[in-house]
Amino acid sequence: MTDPAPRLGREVIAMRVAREFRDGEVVNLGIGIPTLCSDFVPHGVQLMYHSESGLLNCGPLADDGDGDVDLINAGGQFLSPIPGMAFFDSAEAFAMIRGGHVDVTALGALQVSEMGDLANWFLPSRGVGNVGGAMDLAVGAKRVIVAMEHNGRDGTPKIVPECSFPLTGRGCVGLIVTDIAVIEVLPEGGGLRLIEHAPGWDAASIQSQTEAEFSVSQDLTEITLV
Amino acid sequence: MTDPAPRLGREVIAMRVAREFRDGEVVNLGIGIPTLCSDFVPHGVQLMYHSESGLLNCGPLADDGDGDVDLINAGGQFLSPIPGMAFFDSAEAFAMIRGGHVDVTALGALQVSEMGDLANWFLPSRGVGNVGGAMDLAVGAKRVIVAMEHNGRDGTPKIVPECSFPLTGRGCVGLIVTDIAVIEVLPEGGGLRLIEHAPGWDAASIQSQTEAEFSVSQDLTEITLV
Amino acid sequence: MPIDKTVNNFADAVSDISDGSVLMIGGFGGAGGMPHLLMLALRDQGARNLTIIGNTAGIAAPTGFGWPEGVEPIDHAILIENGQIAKVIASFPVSGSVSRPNAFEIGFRAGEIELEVVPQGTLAERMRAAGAGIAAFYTPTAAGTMLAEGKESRVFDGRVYVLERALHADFALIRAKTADTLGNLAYAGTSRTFNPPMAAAAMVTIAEVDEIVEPGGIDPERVDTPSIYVQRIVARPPMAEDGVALP
Amino acid sequence: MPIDKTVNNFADAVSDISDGSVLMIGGFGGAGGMPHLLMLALRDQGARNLTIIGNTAGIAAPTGFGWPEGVEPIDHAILIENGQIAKVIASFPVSGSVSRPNAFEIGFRAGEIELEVVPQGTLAERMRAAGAGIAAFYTPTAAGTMLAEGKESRVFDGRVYVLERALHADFALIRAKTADTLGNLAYAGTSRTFNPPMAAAAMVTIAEVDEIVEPGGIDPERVDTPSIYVQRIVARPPMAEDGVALP
Repeated sequence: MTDPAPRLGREVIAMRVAREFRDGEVVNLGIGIPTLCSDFVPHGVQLMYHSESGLLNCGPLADDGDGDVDLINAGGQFLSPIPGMAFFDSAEAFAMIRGGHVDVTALGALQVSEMGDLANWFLPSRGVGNVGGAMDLAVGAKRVIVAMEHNGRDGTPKIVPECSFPLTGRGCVGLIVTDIAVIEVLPEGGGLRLIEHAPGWDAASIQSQTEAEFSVSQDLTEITLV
Repeated sequence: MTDPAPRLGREVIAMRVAREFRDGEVVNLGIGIPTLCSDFVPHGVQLMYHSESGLLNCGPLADDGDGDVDLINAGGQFLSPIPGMAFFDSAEAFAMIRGGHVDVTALGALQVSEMGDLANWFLPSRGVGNVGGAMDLAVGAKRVIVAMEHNGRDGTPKIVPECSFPLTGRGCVGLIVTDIAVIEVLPEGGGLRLIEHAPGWDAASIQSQTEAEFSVSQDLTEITLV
Repeated sequence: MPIDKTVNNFADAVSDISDGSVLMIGGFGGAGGMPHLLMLALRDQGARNLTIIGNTAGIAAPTGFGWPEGVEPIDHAILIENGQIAKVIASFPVSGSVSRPNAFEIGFRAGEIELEVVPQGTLAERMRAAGAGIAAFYTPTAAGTMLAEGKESRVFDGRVYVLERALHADFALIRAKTADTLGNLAYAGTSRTFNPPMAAAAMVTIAEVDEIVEPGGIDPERVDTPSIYVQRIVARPPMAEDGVALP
Repeated sequence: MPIDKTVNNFADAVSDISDGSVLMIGGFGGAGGMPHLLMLALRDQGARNLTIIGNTAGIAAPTGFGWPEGVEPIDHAILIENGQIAKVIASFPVSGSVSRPNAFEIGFRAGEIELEVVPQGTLAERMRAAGAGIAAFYTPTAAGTMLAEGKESRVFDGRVYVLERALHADFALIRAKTADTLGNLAYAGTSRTFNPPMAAAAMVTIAEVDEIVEPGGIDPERVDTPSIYVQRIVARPPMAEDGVALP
């Protein structure tokens, strides 16, 4: 089925995710689209960034060539310092995550199920994968937002009744932001609910790209970025 | 039965215990006689003191009136600083103990059994007790030395076939230094062996003050302090 | 909004501690690292039926433990004497001397206060587990003793371990030397002790500090308790003004 | 004798690592916090059939992860390419890109190297447990996933947890910024990562440092790894003399 309208870009997905962050929250951004979110935090919202590399609070990415190997994020990118940082070791970095001290994390995904199961670390076709900190974030962050393209490169739906790829965590996802839709995962196995659509898309066209069935919010709106 | 000779003083017990410490060892000294050991460390032996108060390496007790409330030992006494100290929290202080990083501890005791069981924290007559760090040291230190008077104030033997007081740890004691004897606890439930006696005491007179039976070392000597 | 966790006075800092709350109270037992002014404020606030968790249950008054001579100790005893405490969880609850009981021991003997004794290392580790999302752990400490009674024991590699559960609290009242406005904390010397694991284990951590500085005022390598674990900070008034010469 | 844990050169520091040893290798994956010269010395020393434990299995060469541009990365890959590694325990063993496999992935696909994947937080916590005398702990991480298969699961307060065991090593090769001669260590920035828990988890910890100072040269409040966890320290030569411009 052809798309009724263009899909949103990665920056726009990041922009929409960034609207979820509340003033003062501790946020951990995964590799990929989530990393872009920090560029789009709404005015007046001050966040505290947490990184698995052993860091709380940091400045933006360092300018090219200005990198300090002793100041990196979890993706190995060089950061710039700001006043009020704290450094700590990996045991402490993950104590923070597992202990529920991180308010929200945004993660990429290979698949999300209608129960909020997340698969984002292992491609069976490769036979080996990097779990990194994804499983810890999946169980530990108070809120898990998935930021991803709605379909795989070959068009395969990534929102599914049940994940076929090995799981990262069960029932952990709270919100899915894609290039055509924003979908809530209702608590207690309540399934999925479409709350926002990309311009030119409606519930039916989104459902046609989605293997899992979702309900549609009475307040369904076009995706809100500001 | 009357004592055949005077019993040794607390300082002499501490002096004998201090002979057990090897150059470079990490040592944790309990409250009471063990605290005195630091005054009698042999020349040429450099120890690294560990304290449950969150301290590795420290100077001697502070002079009267010179105390800093932020530099105390586990007995609440004020210490003097030295170069090369490290401070840490209670979780880390006990990670060190439980994890086997402390080479030797000297502890007081109410009773020691012939299996090396230690009772030193709870007097049934009081009905409430302070366990403090004793149970952690009992299981965690690589070597546990008991420093105590051989008998209670009323003459009751403290080295017994089985402890009647609630235990601090099972099979943890390696050496018992008292005011009349030095007794090894043999590994694998091998029982007790007398290796040194106070001046004027012999195996028989020591046995008469000891409820548990002990074997006598072929190398039994007078207690060696230098 | 720039993050600023400063609360302006001690009364406000403890105002929402309700009857029946579970509190951790920082420090080792002496004057250092103990939140004296938060405890005074809690006494004045009056919440009752509290559970207090800490290394001691207030041993300084009868023993002088860790207090300078000539200074009247302030510790958990002021809450106990005020009838606010229903239960104590501690490793060193009573005075070292039978003949000089502390306020807790008097209340305990009178049947007014419940007690759970926990080995000091297990107490710290149970707090750390709570802060770190670990539900339970196997420790060798207390295996085969009366403090392991009723608990699961299990052998790993030929050694007996006891299963201990994470220990959470509603509030932690802790003490540090310096805070920045974000809530990063630095301690002084042996005053660290139980304060960091308590900060992590409690839902709401309130830190009494000697001074509050701007972000950047604490070396980021030297932050002992990162701000993620701290919800409120409150500065001690300069001693001269206050008239209370507390350490 | 005054305690001095200094070893004069890297070859001596790793000389007793025998075939079949279990090694932890510090760092997060990039240049920072990684013991480059200890790894080079171990390659030259030649011990084989090693198990290496770390966050990655050497991902810098194909990805440049955490390395300055234009500098040739040195990491676990040099040991793998030298045929010294039989098993890897890591959270992030392979390159982020299927089309740019690292030395480990090539060896793994060839069936030459065994792999145990462990979630990053569980990896750090298993090391901490080993150092702290905790035999095992219940973590929520990986519950219900293939990384929990074959492990005990258990419900606490309505949530599923997985039992994970302590992870010990014969040697830890770690990296710090500064050591004093007693073995106290201080790190720089995000280079701390796995180095402290590894130092505690290994029987013998060898720290590669930028500089060695006298006791007192590190602020006692600022010691990140206390000397109790460190057996040997060895200083990196000044870069200019060595000719190796390593970060």
